[in-house]
Amino acid sequence: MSANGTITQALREAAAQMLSDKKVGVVIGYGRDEGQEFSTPVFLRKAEEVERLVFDDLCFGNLAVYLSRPAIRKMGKTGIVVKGCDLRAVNVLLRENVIKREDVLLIGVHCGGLGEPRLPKCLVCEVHSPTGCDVVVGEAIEQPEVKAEQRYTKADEIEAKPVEQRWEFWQKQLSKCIRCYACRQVCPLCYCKRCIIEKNTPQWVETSPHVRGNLAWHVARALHLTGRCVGCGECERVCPMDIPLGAINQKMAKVVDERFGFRSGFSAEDEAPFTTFSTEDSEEGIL
Amino acid sequence: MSKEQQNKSEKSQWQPRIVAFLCNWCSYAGADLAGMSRRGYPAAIKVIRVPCSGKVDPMFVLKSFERGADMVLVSGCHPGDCHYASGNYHARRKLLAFRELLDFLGIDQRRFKISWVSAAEGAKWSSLVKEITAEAQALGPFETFATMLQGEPS
Amino acid sequence: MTVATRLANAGDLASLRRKILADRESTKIAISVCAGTGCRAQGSMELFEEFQRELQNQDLTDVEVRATGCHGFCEQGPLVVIFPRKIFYRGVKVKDVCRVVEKTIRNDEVIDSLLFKDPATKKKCLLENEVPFYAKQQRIVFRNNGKIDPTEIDDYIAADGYAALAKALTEMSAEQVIGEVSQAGLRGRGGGGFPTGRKWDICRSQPGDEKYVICNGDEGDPGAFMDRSIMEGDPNSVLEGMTIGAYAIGASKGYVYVRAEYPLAVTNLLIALEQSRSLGLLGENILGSDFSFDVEIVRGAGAFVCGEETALIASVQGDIGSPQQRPPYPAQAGLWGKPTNINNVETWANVPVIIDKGSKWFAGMGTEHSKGTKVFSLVGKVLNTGLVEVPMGTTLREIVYDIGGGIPKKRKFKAVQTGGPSGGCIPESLLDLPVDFEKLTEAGGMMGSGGLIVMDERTCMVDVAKYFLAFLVDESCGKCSPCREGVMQMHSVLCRIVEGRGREGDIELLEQLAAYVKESSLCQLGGTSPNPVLSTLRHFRNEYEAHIKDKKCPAGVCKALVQFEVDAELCKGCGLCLRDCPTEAVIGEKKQPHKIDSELCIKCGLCYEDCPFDAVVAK
Amino acid sequence: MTEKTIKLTIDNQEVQTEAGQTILDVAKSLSIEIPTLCYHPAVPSAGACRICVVEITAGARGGLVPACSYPAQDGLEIQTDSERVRQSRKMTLQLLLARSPGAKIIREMAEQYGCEELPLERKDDDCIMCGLCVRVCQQIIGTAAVCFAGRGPDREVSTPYKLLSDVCIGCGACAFVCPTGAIDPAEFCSNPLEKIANEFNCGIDNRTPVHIPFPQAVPNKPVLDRDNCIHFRTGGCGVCKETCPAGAIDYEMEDQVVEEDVGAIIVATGYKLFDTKVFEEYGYGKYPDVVSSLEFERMVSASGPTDGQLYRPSDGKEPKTIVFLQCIGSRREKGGVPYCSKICCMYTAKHTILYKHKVHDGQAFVFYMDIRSAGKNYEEFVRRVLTEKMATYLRGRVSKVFPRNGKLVVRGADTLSGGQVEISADMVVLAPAMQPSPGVQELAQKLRVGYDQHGFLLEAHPKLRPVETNTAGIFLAGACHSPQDIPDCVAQASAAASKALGLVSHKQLTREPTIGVVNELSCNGCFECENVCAYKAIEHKELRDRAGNLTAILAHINEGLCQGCGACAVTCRSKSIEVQGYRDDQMFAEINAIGR
Repeated sequence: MSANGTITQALREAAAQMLSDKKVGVVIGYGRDEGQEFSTPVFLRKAEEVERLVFDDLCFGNLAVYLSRPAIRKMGKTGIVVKGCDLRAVNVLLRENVIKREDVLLIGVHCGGLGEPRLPKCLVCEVHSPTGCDVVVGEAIEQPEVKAEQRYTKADEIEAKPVEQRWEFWQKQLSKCIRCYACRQVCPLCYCKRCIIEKNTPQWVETSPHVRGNLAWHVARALHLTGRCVGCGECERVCPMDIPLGAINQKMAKVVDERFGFRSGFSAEDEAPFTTFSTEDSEEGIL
Repeated sequence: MSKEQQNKSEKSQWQPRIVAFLCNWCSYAGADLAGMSRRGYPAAIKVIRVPCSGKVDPMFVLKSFERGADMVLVSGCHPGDCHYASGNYHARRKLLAFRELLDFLGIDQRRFKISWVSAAEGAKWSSLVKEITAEAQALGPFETFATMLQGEPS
Repeated sequence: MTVATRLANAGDLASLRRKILADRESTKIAISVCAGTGCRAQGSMELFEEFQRELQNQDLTDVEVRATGCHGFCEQGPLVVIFPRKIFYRGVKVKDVCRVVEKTIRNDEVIDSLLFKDPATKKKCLLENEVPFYAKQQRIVFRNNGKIDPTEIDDYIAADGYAALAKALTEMSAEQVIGEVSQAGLRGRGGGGFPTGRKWDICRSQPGDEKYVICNGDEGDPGAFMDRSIMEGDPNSVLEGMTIGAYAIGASKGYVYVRAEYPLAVTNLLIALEQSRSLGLLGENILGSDFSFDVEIVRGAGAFVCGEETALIASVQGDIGSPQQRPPYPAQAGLWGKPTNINNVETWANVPVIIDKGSKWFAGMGTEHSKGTKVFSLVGKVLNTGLVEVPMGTTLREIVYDIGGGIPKKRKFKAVQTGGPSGGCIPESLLDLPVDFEKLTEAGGMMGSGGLIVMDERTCMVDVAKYFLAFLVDESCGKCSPCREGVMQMHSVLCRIVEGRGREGDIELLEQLAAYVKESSLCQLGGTSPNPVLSTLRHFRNEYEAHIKDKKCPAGVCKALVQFEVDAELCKGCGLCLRDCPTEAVIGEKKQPHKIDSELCIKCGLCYEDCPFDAVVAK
Repeated sequence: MTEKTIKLTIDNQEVQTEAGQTILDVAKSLSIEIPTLCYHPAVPSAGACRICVVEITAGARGGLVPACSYPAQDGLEIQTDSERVRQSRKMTLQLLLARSPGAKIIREMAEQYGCEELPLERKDDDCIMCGLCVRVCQQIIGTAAVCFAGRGPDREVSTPYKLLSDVCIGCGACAFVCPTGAIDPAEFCSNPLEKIANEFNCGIDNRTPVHIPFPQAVPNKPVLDRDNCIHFRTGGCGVCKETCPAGAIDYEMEDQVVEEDVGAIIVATGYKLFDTKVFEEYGYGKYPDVVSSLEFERMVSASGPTDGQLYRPSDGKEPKTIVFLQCIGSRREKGGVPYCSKICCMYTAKHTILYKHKVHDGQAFVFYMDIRSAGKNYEEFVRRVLTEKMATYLRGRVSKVFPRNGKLVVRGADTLSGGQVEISADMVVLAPAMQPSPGVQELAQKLRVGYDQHGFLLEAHPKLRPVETNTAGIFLAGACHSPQDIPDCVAQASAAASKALGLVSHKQLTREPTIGVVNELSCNGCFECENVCAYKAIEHKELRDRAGNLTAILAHINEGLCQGCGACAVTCRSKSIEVQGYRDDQMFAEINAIGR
């Protein structure tokens, strides 16, 4: 059996264990029915259903997105299968009081990287082995050393362009946006009851898919994710129009890293950069 | 007249439109003092009073550009002097990060200015406004943004 | 000294005494050489060693030579008394020793030249008690002086030493001892004359069990040396007296405060301490009784003021010797704040005799209020200088003339100064005054320590007063303003008078200052310091007026006021004054009347003093 | 000893008191005056000077005894003022006068007792050998640095072998108790206590570690200066504790931080004077006779260090010519302050009048730029100074002040006569600029009150709210706001007081309505707003359904605390918080208005 095979088996046992002991109301994991070209999330309520659990290198989705859903919250304590990148998102949710640590059972999975070819985020992944979980399955994977400049390659690439070209590039990209809000739906950190888009007194962002509104929308999303986005890459992956949304978030992650030495999601107790200040922050550029 | 002259003459009568968000306790009072001590400054500046520089939401800046501002200025109290203790510190952090985002998206950073003017610095206010108005004059109208605004939804 | 075996009880003491007496047949010949400081200064120790060598040479080994304490007749020193007959040789020189041994010791012959010649009767006196100096005396405190060797405790025990202590410890209670001393009427011999019995009783009645007794051997008065002679000559009597006193008062510790200027007294006292301790007569459980008492010697630092009780206590405690305001009196809070009883050396020395012979015997001597005897140090212009112990009531005339042998060089008696610097001068008119505390004080003098300084016509009373004030200016502790300032001012007035700069009103100023110092001073040094001035003013006011008004010094002492001239009729031209004069101011031929050149004359007074024919007169 | 009571009569007054006291104590309790010299309540008595002698007429061995050390006993009859006592005291004083003619206390007492000249040998030694210094050093301080040396008339107080003492802790207790001031520890102490300059008198005189800061201090009580107090430096002394009848001194007391919840704060931190040492040309700090106007004020003040007498600090003589220099540091761009200090012209005019009263034949000059006498009756006051020739006013600046044979030459311009003027003066008085007290910037930042570049605090509005600041509940009064003289300060103080009272007298606080409000429909309960709120105004509000179980915990704003800064509004991603008066729609309306 392949490495994933053993993991699947271990996952099923852990899930069965939890469900039979009534420790959790639901276990969220990945399932793979025939004919699907990637694993979809499954919600197991009873021990018998654990057979549906599977772990292979197509389990892209960030299951943390379901933790903030009221329906799931109503099911009581939740078990969830988390890869390293998913766990970073869970940490942000813990920090923002969306869930309480005692309400969630983390089943960590040692993940060496998914997708053929490897997803870009897995190449620079620093969290192959998740920490702080309740249960961990799979063998520990040796963690390669990731240098700082490797982290924000997409953003660096665009930033290298001169300002006019950058403007042209983004005008072209953003004009493609059809405002389907898939990026919002898939992002675990976009859990607002009523998104700024739905506010019309006053209307912060024009809702028509015109580049004017699109720019405002993507600026708003970038600002809302500054110092929170953990770089799970889902928004870019699901964007039907293939807009390089990850680059914007990577740019803001780079800004926050360089200016405040802050990287999101590594602990549930850290302070989001925009909710605090330091008297020593740089004044450069202020008249 | 040649195009440049035209542009230049156009530019010479053209008045840039600068939106300035002034914190009520320091910069707004400084501007008030400048007035009281009869110090003139160009009318291009359009002042919006806010309780604190920390109250200026980056989206206001974007909205100002959307509404045709050629330059936006946010001015507050000197660090340490803020009437609300830490308002200007939060503003500094958020607005400087936002300016990097604008730059990343290709918007010219020089069109978004941040400054500290205290209630007693009437002189500094008037010289600051003269300076940024001249720069706005030099930068000329914010065409790139304007074209984007008129463009048809795709 | 026999091997020191500790005496377990009074019985042991008595048997030891019997044993000592048995060893010494009374008929054995013993030579007693006076080893008091006075005679030592005249070479009596060389005499003593010579006697020892001579006896060795002539192998008269069974003859004993004894260095004893002061015999009293210092004028005639060095003195030798040969026992048992008590032949009295005076002025013995080393060269006389072989003669004395040869004749008197070996062949019982008397050497006439060494005998004392009584100037009045021109007869030679053979025995000690025939000498007029000793005849009128009654030696109680000096009972052993001159007889025993002070460094041999056996001698003292042989002379009934420590019998009184044994009697007190075994037969008498503390109250009985105090009763005896009170009935005896013993009064303080230091100068105050406070009844000793009452003093002990006050100290005894104070609460607290830690008490001290102190022997005041400071003896600061110039010219007084009786305490010294007692401490040197019979230290054990003082210790026995103190032990009895301590038993009576309930003190466990005693101190003897001796002037550092009395080294011999310190040495003899230390020896006596060692010997009495080894015999169990001092220290733990004396004579087997449950009474323990020990004594320590403290040497004074040379301040006259430390004669005053509170200053003495301060000195013993190691502080500066300066008096404290009283009350509280030392009996209530003295040494280290504890009840302390201080008595003079002579007072302590009287105690064993009183206990031994009983208070009635002691009260038999002396006057109605002043009982027992008093030792006087007779000095000054008197033939027989020395220590005189006479019963209270003896008149001054008897002391000065009968005992003292009158005034040398046939000069006229002028006055006698009693009580040292705190005392006063008594003129010739009061010579028949019986000596006792009350009488002397009435006459403006004071019993004081017992110094008797005889002055003849050639003594200037103003100069005497100045001398004593000068002494007091140096010795005042300087603590209280009246004594520090008042005495110094009085002294400076007297200096002016003596230098011929006396002014009208000086006498009244002196009287005013004297009265003020007398009543405002803190201690008795200040309180009594005006006495010399007051008494000289009272009896010799004319001399003061002479000095002030006529700028003259009748006695020819005050240099600034005197001019020496030679009376041509009287001058025999013997040339004595010419030879003596330090500045060759005297000119004249042998056998011709001499003259004094007043320019050169520095008025030292040598010619005036020495001229056998009194040819030099003071103008 | 049992607490027994004794009965005795003093000056025919019967009194019953407990035993264990001295006659002096009992006399004091009957408020009978007995003179003392070598007595001090804190020091064991010695009965040395004998000035306190009283006469015992019955009950003990009669005669004169010192009241300070003789114990009051049962049945004593005492006369404290009999002829015999007066004579003795008179003679004691005659003798002490002969010894210490220079001692003030002896001279005074001698006069009191009518002493006349006696042909006594004169000395000139201030020390009357009372021994207080020796006793306080040995028995109270416990150092025994000084003691008596020698005996009789040449007895003196000294250190062993007259060498510098290394045990003396320089506490000055001996100088404190010395009746004639004859002893000065600086002469024999190897680590002499530096003299402590009296701050209130600008260091003209000195003060002791325990002192009342200034005559009008409120409360008018002494304070203990720990840095200079010997007890804290070496553990010795402790005299103040022993002599304090109220037992008010406790060395263990520590500073306490007192936290007080107050409704209003009035800042009245006053001013300090410009340090004119920086202007070398005037020579302040270099030449002793160049003084500041505050020092001059202290010197001419009756309660000042020199009891109102004017002395030249250099040689103590009375200055016959005096020059006042105005605007030293004020109205001066470089090196000084640009503003006018407002009060110097008036107090200098006052000083010329005071100088005229003190030194009738004195000559005063005033170098001025313009006389600013803008108060009520101020101009008339200055006019009087000119008309009555109190001083010669010279319009012009002074270029240099330099010494020349004992005098100070003041070289300056006289623009009215157009020439240069040189005045050789005995004393020069500078009128320094007024500046805010040091440390007022830090205070302002703590109180979040604005201040200008000179450090004067900013009023909310110069015309409308002159005594208030931008921070509600904090008011200003006096020179901390700007250079002011006393009338202005008093007026401002009463204004600030009434404003404060106005604030705290109401049950409710009226305040700006511009505070934040939470829209509970859209709040996600992430509480990032709580992290940015500087006033802790965000509270956790629990929402419960009808059955009472918790449905959500949302943010809620406390109206009392919220100051309306809007930080939370910007941080809130779901825009659930808005600041009244600056709502998003209102802001957008303004932006749109500008846009058209």
